[in-house]
Amino acid sequence: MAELILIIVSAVFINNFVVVQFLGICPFLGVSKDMKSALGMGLAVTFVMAITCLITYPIYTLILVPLGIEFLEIIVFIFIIAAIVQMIEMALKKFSPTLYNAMGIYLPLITTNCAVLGVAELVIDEAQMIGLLGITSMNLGYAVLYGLFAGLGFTLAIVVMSGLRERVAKLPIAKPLKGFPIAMICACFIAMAFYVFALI
Amino acid sequence: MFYSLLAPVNWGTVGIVLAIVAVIAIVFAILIVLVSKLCFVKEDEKIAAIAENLAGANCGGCGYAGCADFAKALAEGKAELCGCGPTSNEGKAKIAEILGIPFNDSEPTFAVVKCAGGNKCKDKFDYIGNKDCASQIRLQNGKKCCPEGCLGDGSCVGACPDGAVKVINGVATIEKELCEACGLCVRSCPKNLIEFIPRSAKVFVACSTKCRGKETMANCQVGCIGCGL
Amino acid sequence: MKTNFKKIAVDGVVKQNPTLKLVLGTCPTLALTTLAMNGIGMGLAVTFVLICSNVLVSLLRKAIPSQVRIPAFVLIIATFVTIVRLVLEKFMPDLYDSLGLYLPLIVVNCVILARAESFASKNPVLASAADGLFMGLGFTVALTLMGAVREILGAGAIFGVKLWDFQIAFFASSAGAFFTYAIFIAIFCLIENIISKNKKRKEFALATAYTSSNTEVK
Amino acid sequence: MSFFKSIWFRCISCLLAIALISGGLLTILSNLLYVSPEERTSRAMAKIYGAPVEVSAENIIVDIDSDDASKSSPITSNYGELQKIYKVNVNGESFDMVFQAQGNNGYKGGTITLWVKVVFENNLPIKIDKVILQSSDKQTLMSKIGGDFYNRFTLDDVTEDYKNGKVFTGNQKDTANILNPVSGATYSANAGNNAVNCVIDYCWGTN
Repeated sequence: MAELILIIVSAVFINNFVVVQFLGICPFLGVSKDMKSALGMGLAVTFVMAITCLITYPIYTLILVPLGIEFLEIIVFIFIIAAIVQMIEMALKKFSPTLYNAMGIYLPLITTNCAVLGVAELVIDEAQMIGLLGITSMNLGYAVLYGLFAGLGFTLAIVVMSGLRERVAKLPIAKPLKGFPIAMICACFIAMAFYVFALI
Repeated sequence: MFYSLLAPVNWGTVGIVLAIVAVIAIVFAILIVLVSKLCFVKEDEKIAAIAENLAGANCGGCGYAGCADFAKALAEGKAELCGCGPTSNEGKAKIAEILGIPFNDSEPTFAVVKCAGGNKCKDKFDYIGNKDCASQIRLQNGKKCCPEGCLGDGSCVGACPDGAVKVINGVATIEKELCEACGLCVRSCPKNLIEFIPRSAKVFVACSTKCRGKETMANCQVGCIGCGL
Repeated sequence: MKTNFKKIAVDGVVKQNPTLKLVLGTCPTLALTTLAMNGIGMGLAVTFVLICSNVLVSLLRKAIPSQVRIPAFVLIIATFVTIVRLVLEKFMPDLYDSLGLYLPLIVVNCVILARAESFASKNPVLASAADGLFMGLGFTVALTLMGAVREILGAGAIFGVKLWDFQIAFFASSAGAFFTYAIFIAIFCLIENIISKNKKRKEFALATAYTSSNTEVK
Repeated sequence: MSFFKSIWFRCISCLLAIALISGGLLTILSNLLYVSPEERTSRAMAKIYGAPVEVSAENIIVDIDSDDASKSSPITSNYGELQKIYKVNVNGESFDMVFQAQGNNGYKGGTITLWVKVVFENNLPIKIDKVILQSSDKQTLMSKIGGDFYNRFTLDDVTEDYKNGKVFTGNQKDTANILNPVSGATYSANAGNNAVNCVIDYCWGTN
């Protein structure tokens, strides 16, 4: 039980992928215009991260390591992530077209989203995960859990960001600052706020 | 010669790698096609063709969330082609032919503010509040004596994506060169003073007052008194 | 249809500059622009990979059914980056040392997949190659400028040469990266707005001058 | 016949083809273009001495890649481990010793591997002459460590300090040792310092 809490705290707060480690910023800025699409993107990324960890962890530990072909790791991981994203894209197109249009070009970009690949690489790194979670040995359960909560950390950051941006959009800002620049400045403040977690 | 080049390659791993990659590729390809079969959305290819020819500025002038929505509305016949200003004439011609509706290449238009009062028009009271026409009009129909006059608080300035609208000494003016005729300002003006006129028009009446001459003369120095000359 | 390269060139560097206008590839931009040298290194690496992946993608665009386009494109890009890394490591070690850190990062760079998806999969090979080149150049210029500004303010040096030892640690930090990036986009949009307005005015003046002179002649 | 036109076949064949070509090509290339440890060492030597230097067998004290059992175990200390120790241009008593040292506890538990050249005269270590980066593992912020970080080890004013037992450290509060911080990449700098500390421990340390 203690590990679970540790996973939640470390994945969502201490090593939050977006705001502490600055991975996956493209969709984080691109889709956080309104709360609904931000939540949609967050959940999609969480889903991709969880499934990715579910698939890549066993592939790495059961197939790649025994055969000693670790260099293939990046290619296989990205291929799997891309396949999952492609499936999600079709599912979204069918079940919620509005969310599909809101995400637009940023949906395929989940594939190259550094956070997803980041979590896949982090989870297979035995030494670091043990250090991070204080557990004796790494197994599939922890990997998927960490992926899930890393995704939720991403969702938390993007929803907070979209809330901030919606309020800021109503303020009379200088014309060139509208849109992305003001989003960046909000992200700058969020980064400072989360900075305190990194100090723990 | 060629074989010695490939000597260091140990074919064992190459074989294993090919097997693994092949298995993964096939499994995921089948999964993807399965999902694509399950979630087949009957995408009307007409919509894609129309979207191709639209200007794609996503300005919202047509009243829809974006060009994709406007294309869908066009395909279902819910929207007219002239609703979209920025699309060029040939684009409209192509769309018309896709939809099979007649299309006379209408004269390119631009927006104009039908009021020239501003500081020349007297004020009923001093308005101190949110600098926006929509909120000012709630207060006794605005600060201007002339009931149809431009309030000069520039809610249309913010609406225009190309920055073609400026408030100059109290009245909104639109620069002919920058206007893309997208229609966002038309909807943003609470007094409905902004209209489209053909670009080739040399002159237009910059006043839309409905009062009689004597009253207009009292309210505004440049008001039109309807002389009918 | 004739691909006018001038439009692709202007699009790549100014109108649709990937870093400043489309705001893509922000992860490496934020992480690496602490030094101007990094900007150049990363920019050139991305340009090189972007051109070749655009060419490859547009070559295969008809063969790849649209249901599987994302995995196919990503596979091409990842394979290509790994090949470049292996070749560089073997034959050009010093270039590899300076670029070595960025090459794995390129696989995760959104610019390449975005361009492959939105441009290369719809246009012929030559246009895609040109687009890759100018997008890469736009990316390099933006990254180098940002790197220079952050290096001067954050570390008081430029290209490693120490200017003064007045350092604002904020600009070296990641929050500072966001801030600098915001200011850059704001300035870029401001300049671009002004230029496009003047251009429209000049075009219009030219058009009206032509019609009016033509009426006087009659 | 319609099977070949169906979406199933086209998708699977396309993905399969690309996957096979990329997988096969990569494996073959990674075998072909494999940079052997010897080549890496000769490159490092070229960087230190400007020209590749041959190291004869008896001058190799420790080399983890060599198959000779007595020499293949690295010398570990609490700062990291010395993976390779070579004696170079030996003439009589004075010679250079080149170390490949790996400093531990860098960022995220990663390491940094440096080449360190120490000048010896009549079997006594005189000074650290050159430090270059070999490779780093998981140190994403390496861009923050510039040339002056490595040159700092070779400056004269620190020579006396590390001779009488002081070691390099990154944190400002530890005044007892020689300060060599880098802002923005403290963990990676820490691993770099540890690598050089291994060499100092070996040359001027207790043994």
